[in-house]
Amino acid sequence: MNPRLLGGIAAGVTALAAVGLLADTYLLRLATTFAMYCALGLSWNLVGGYTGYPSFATAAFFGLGAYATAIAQTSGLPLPLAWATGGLVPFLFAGLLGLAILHLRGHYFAIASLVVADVLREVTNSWTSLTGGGMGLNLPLVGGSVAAQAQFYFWVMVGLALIALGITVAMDRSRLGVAVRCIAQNEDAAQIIGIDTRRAKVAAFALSGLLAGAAGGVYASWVTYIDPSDVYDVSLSVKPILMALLGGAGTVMGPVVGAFVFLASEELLWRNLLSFHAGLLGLLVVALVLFLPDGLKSIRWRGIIAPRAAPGARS
Amino acid sequence: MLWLQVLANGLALGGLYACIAAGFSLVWGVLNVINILHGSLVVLGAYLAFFAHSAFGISPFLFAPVAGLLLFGLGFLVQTAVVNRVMGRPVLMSLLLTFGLNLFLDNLMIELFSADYKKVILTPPAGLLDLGPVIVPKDRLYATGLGLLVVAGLWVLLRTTQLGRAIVAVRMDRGAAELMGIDVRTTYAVAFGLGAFMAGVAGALLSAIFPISPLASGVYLGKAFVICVLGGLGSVPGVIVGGFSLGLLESFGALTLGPEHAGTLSFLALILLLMVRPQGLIGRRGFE
Amino acid sequence: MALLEITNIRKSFRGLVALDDVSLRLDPGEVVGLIGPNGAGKTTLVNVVSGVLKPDAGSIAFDGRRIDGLTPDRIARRGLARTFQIVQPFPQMTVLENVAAAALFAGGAPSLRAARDGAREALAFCGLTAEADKKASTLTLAGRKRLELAKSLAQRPRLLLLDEVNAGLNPAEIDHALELIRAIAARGITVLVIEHLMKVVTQACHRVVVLHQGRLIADGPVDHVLADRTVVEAYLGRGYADRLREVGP
Amino acid sequence: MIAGQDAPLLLAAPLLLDARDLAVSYGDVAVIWQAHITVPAGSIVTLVGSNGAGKTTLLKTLAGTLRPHRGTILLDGLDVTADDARGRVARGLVLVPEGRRLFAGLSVYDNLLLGAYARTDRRQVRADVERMYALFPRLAERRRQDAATLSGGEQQMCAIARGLMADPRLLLIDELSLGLAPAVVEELIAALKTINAAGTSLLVVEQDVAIAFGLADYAHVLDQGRSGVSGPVAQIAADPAVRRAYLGI
Amino acid sequence: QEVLRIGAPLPVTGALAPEGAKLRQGYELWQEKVNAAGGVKAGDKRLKVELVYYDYQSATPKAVQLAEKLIADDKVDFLFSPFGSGATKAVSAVAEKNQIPLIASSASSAEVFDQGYKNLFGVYTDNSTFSEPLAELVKTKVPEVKRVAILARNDLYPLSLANEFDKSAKKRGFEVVFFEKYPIGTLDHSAALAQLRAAKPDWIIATGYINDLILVRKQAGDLRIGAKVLTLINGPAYKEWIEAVGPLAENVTTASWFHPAVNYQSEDVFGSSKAFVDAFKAKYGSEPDFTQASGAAVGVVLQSAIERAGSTDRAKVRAELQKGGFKTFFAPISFSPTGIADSYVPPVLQIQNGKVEVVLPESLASAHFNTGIRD
Ligand SMILES: Nc1ncnc2c1ncn2[C@@H]1O[C@H](COP(=O)(O)OP(=O)(O)OP(=O)(O)O)[C@@H](O)[C@H]1O
Ligand SMILES: Nc1ncnc2c1ncn2[C@@H]1O[C@H](COP(=O)(O)OP(=O)(O)OP(=O)(O)O)[C@@H](O)[C@H]1O
Ligand SMILES: [Mg+2]
Ligand SMILES: [Mg+2]
Repeated sequence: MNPRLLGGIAAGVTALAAVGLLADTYLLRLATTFAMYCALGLSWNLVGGYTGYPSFATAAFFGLGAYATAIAQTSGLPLPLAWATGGLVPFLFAGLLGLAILHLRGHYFAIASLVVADVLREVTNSWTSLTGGGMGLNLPLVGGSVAAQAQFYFWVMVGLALIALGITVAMDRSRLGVAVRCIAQNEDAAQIIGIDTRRAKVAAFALSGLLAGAAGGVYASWVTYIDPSDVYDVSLSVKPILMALLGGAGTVMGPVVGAFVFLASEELLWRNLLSFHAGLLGLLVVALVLFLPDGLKSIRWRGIIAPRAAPGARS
Repeated sequence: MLWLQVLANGLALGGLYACIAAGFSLVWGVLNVINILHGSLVVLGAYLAFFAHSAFGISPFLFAPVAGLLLFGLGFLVQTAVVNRVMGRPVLMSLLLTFGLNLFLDNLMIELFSADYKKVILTPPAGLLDLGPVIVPKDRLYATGLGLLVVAGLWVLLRTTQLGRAIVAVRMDRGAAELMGIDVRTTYAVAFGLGAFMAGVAGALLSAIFPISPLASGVYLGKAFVICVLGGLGSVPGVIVGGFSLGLLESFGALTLGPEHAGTLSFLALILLLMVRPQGLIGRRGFE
Repeated sequence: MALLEITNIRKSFRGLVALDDVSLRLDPGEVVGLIGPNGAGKTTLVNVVSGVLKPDAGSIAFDGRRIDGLTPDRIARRGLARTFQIVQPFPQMTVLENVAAAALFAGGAPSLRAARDGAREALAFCGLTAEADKKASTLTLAGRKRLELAKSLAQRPRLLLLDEVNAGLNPAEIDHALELIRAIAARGITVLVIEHLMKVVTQACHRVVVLHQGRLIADGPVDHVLADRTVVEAYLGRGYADRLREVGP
Repeated sequence: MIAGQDAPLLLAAPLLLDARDLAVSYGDVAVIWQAHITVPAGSIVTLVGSNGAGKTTLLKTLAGTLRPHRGTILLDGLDVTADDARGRVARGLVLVPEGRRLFAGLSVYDNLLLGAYARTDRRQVRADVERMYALFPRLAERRRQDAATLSGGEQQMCAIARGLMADPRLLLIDELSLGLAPAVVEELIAALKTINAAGTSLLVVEQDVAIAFGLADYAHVLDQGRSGVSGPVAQIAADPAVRRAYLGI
Repeated sequence: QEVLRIGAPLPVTGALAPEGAKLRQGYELWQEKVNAAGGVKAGDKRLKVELVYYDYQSATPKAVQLAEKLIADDKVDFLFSPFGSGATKAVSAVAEKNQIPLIASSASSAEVFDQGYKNLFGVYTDNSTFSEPLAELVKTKVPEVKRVAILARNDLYPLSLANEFDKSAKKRGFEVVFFEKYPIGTLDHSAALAQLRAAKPDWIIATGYINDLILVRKQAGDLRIGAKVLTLINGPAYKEWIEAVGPLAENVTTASWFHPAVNYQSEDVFGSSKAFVDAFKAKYGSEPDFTQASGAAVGVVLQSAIERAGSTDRAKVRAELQKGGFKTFFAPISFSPTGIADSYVPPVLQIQNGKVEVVLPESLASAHFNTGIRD
C-alpha cells in the first residue's frame, strides 16, 4: 500500500482516537457525524466518482438501511445483526435497482436515482403497520451513561468508515476498479474491450448501497428515532456528492478530505449565523464548483504564490 | 359524473403544469443543465405578481408577461455571470451549481419576504364556469389557457427562427457552433433567459391559484421533473403532453387510490417510463 | 472450418435497409478487404458482428458457435476484436492505460502487471511506444486510430475487424501500415479490413468483398473484383483506374 | 528570425490570407514553432505534412479556435489575429473541422442551414441548399435523417456542404477525403474546382498527397511544426525529398 | 447579575421556518418583559434571562444533536422544545437522559407524552380536547348532522388530530363516510374534494397547516361544496388565512389553544391575556396567534416554577412543574402525570363577518354558533 496513504490513515485514526477519548459529547457527536459523512461520501464515490454515474440514490439506501435496522432491532435482533440487515437489504435492493436503471445514462440516470428515495419515502409513509408511517419509529435505547453511549456509537461509526475505506482501496486496485474507470470514460469502448459493463456497474452500485445502508442502520440506532422525511431527505443524496467533489471524486481519500472540509465549513457558517447560513452554504457550493472543479487537490499551492504563464489555448 | 369532474380538474391543471415545466425542459434539453433553480424562479415570479397586485392592483394574468421579462433579465445575467463557466462540463457540475444557487435564492427570499404563505386575492373573484355536472373555476381556466398559449409561443420561436436553430446547435457541439459564426455564450444566456421567462410567467399565473412561499420551490421543481420525463426531455410538445398527463394522473390517481398515493403514483410512472422509454412519451430528438 | 460464418443477415433502420441478406465467410488466416461506397453498410456489418447492433434476421457463428444475440463484451472475450471508425478512446487515461485495459479484459491477462506488459508489447508493435504516457485525448487523429489498433491487438484476438484504421495517413505512412497488417496476419490473426485506400486493399488482402446498398455484389480475388465493371462504376470512379495504373496493385 | 523575412512570395496576386511567424501550443506543449502560410486570392492551396506535424493545429489557429502566442494573421490585409472564430466567419473565413463535428440530433437539412447562420440572404440560402443536394445526391436522399446516424462518408459530405453553405471567401478543409469512397472523392474534387472557379479560395489539408497535388495550385509543407518548402504544386511535387517523405516513392 | 440560560432549538430554515419565527417572537417578548422587570426571582437572586438559539433546519436529527450541544457546550439550565410533536418526541429522550426539564411549546399528540419521561411538560392539551367539544357542539346544535367527512394531512400531528375526530364522531353515532389522507406538499385537492362531495357529508373536517387549508377551502369553494359545518384545523384562526380565502371564511369553525379573543386573568409577568395581546401588538404590530402565544407561555410557566422553587435547581423546579396550578395569560396550566397540560379546554372558534369569534366554552363565548357554510 502507498506509504502516504498509510501515513494519512494512521494520522487520521490517531486524531480520531484522541477525539474519542477526550472529547465532550457534542464534539464526539460531531466526530461521529464526520465518520458517517465519510462512509456516505465513500459510498457515493464508488458509483459517482469511479463509475461516473451521477447517482442521487444515497438517501434511498440510507433510509432503507435505517428502516431495515430499526425494524430488525425492534423485532429483537441483536445490534450487530440489525446493522448487518441494514447493510444487506439496501445491498440487494441496489443490485436489483441497478439492473433496472443502470442502462440509463447521464441526466436520465440522475433523475431515476433521485426519484427512488421519493418512492421509498411514500411507501414507508403508507406502510404504517410495519414502519409507523408518518409517526416515525422509536428504537430501543442501549444502556449505559450518556458519555458511554456517545463513545460507543462514535467507535462503531469510525469502524464503518474504515470498512468503507477498505472497500474503496480494494476496488481501486482490482479489476473492478479498472472496469468502472473505463466505463466512466467511454462505456461503449469499455464493452468492446470485453468488460461486462452491466456486471461491473451493478457491483459498484450494490456496494454503494451496502455502505450507505449500513450507515443508515447505525445512524438509526444512534439517534433512536427516525421518520420518513428525515432519513429519505434529499440532502443526504446531495451532501456526499459535494464532499466527494470537494476532496476529489474517483480517488480513495478524496471523500474523506471532502467530508472534513465540508463539515467544518458547514459548522462554521451555522455557528456564526442564525438564519442565513443555508444561503451562504449555497454560495459556498457555487464557489466550489466555479473555482475548484476538481476538488481541493486541484489547488496548485506553488501556482498561487507564483502564478504560471497563461496557457496558450483559448478553449 | 364524478369522473367527468375529475377529468376537468386534471385538464384544468395541465396547461399550467406545462408552463411550469417548459422553461425547465428548455434549459435541460438545450443547455444540458438540470436547473435546480427553476422552482425558485417560479416562486420569484409569483412574488413579483403578488407585489404588483397588492401595490398597484394589477391582475396576475396581465402581469405574467412582465414577470417573465423581469426574470428573463435575471436568467440572462445568471447564465452570463455564473452558469456559462461550467458549460460543457460533466452533468454534476451544473447540477451542483444550480443547487447552490437555489439554496441561496430560497434563503434570500425567506429573508426578504419571510417564509409565511402569501396569496393573491382576486377582487372581484374570477368566479366559476358551471357546466352542470362539471364545475371549473375560471381562474384555473385562465391560468391553464394562458400557460398553454405562452408554451405554444415558445414552440414557434424555437421551431421557426434562426435563434431556435442556433440554440440547438450550441447544445450539440459548441465548438462547431462557433465555427458557424454563432455567438455561443450569448446564445446560452438567451436560452437560460427564456427558461427563466417561462418560470416567471408560470409563477405569476399560479399566484392567483396557489399560496406563495419560498418553501414551495421544491414542489414546483418536482413537478417540472416529472412532467419533463413523462413527456420527453427538451421537447415543447413533450411538456404539453407531460403536463396534461401529470394533471390527469394526479387527479385520477387520487380518485382511485386515494390522495395519499397520488404522488407515489406519478413517481412510479416516471420510473417505469424511464426504464422502458427514456425518451419520454413523445420526445425524440432532444429539442424542438 | 470457417472462423466466421455470417448467414443471411438483415438489418434495417426505420425502413432503411442497411444490410440486405448478407452472407460472408472468413477462413482462419485470411486477410479480406471489405469495400463499398459510402453508406453501403460496412460499418453496420461490423457493428452487427461485434454485437453492438442486433441483426433483424440471420445468424452469425464464430469458431462454430453462434454469437448473434450475445453482448459485445462476451463476443470480445471469445476472441473477436474490432476498431471504431469514429475512434473511441478512454480520453482521460494514458495511452498505456487504454491498451492495458484491453489486455486485462478481453485479453485475459491474469494481473494488472501482466496487462501492462501485454500493452507495452502491443504499443511497440504499432509504433506508439513514444506516446505511451500521453493522455489519449492529446493524440492526433492518426495517432488515435493507431491506438484503436493497439487496443484491439492487446485483446489477443483471433479475428480482427479493422474499420478504416488507416484513414488519415499519407502514402508514405501507408507503406508502414501495410507492413503492420502483414505482421498481424503473420501472427495467425484473421483480418477483415474496411478501407477506402485502395493501396491497402490491393496490397494487403488475399480476397476482397464489395458491399453496395446493403448487398454483397462481389467476392473474390483482388484483381478479379477490381476489374469488375459494376464495381468500378459504383465505387472506384474513372480517375481511380488511372491512378491504379500509376501506383500498381 | 524576423517575422515575414522568409515568407514565401508566391505571386504578385493579392494575398487573401497571410499568416506569419505563428507559434501555438496546447498548455505547455508547443506544437507549432514557426509557421507561415499564404493563400493568394482565388487559388487552391494544400497543406502537406506527416502525421502530427501540426496541420490541424494550424487550421484551428487560422479559424480562430486556438490563439497563437506569437505571429499575425492577415485576411485581405486586415489584421484578424485578435478576432475570435465568429469574427472570422463574419469576414468569410470558414473551417470544416477535423472529425466533422456535425450537430447530432439535427437533420442534414438543419445542419446545412446552420452552416449559413451568419448569412442574411435567406432566398439565396435556400437555393444553395439545393445546390448542395445536387453536389452530393446522397445528402438529398438523407435530408431528414439525424446527422449523427449517417455513415462515415455521408458525414464527411455533410460537413463539407455545411462549410460551403457559409458562402465563404476562404474555406479551410481539414482531411478532405477522409473516409470517402474513391468515386466520391473524384466528384468532390470536381465540385471544389467549380466552387473555386466561382471565386472561393481553398486551403486544404489532405493526406493523400496525390489527390492534393491534383487539386491545388500551390502547396505548403509543414514539418514538425515549422514551415518547410512551398511553391507551385508542380515544383513541390518534383522535389525529391517531398516525394520520398509524402508519396512513399 | 447572574443569568438563567435556556436552550431553544429553532427551525429557522427549512419547512418549519414560519413556525420557528413565530416561536421566537413569543420567546423574545417574554424575555424582554422579564428582563425589563429585573429578571427571574430565584430566592434572593434575580436572574437575567438569556436564550441560546440554534437553527435545527427543520430536521429532527439536527434538533437532537443541538439539544446535546446546548446541554454539553452551552451548559443551559433548562430547555424549550423544538417545534411540533415529532421533534419534541425525539428531543425529550435527550432531556430525560440528562435530567433536564423540557417545556414543550407545540406538542399535542398523546404519543409524545406516553414514554414515561419525567422531564417533559407541554402547554398544549391533548388533541382530543379539540375533537370532543366540537363533536359535542355539532351533536347538540345541529342535530340533522349524520354524515362526516375527514381529509387529513399525512403528517404526525394533523393525522393524529384527524384520528381523534374520527373517534369523537363515531362515539356520537355519526357515520364517517369519507376519510382520506393527502401527502405533504399537495397542490391540488380537487380530486379528493370531488370525491368528498360525492359522499354528501353534513360535517367536513380537514386538518393540516395554513397553506394546505387555504387550498382546501378555495378548492372546496370552487367545487361548490356545501355542508352544515366545516371545521378546518389549524389555519382559520390566522389573519392570513381569513384574508386569503375572503368570503369563503364565513362560518368556518376551528379550535385553538389560544386566541386573542379569550381573556384570562393571570399571575405572570403579563397580568392578563389582554395585556399580553397588547404587549405583543406593541412590539410586533399584529395580533398574536397560538404559536406565538405558546412561545411566551413556556417562558411564563418556567418562570413561575423557578420562582416558586426559589432556585434553579432542576429537581426542585421539576417538582414545582409537576405540582402545576399556574395561572397564565395563555390558560390556567397544570400537567397530567404524563406531562401534558390538562387544566383547560381550548376555545372553539368560528369566523363570523371576517372576524374570529369564540363560541365555546360558554364562559368565554363572544358569539353564537352559526350553521351552514356558503357553497
Ligand atoms: N442508427 C442509424 N439510424 C438510421 N440510419 C442509419 C443508422 N446507422 C446507419 N444508418 C444508415 O445506414 C447506412 C449504412 O451505414 P454504414 O455506417 O454501415 O455505412 P458504411 O458502409 O460504413 O459507410 P462509410 O464508408 O461512409 O463509413 C447509411 O446510409 C447510414 O446513413
Ligand atoms: N489538445 C491537445 N493537447 C495537447 N497536445 C495536442 C492536442 N492536440 C494535438 N496535440 C499534439 O499536437 C501535435 C500536432 O497535432 P495536429 O493534430 O495538429 O497534427 P496533424 O498534423 O493534424 O496530424 P494528423 O495528420 O495526424 O491529423 C501532435 O503531437 C499532437 O499530439
Ligand atoms: Mg463506415
Ligand atoms: Mg490533423
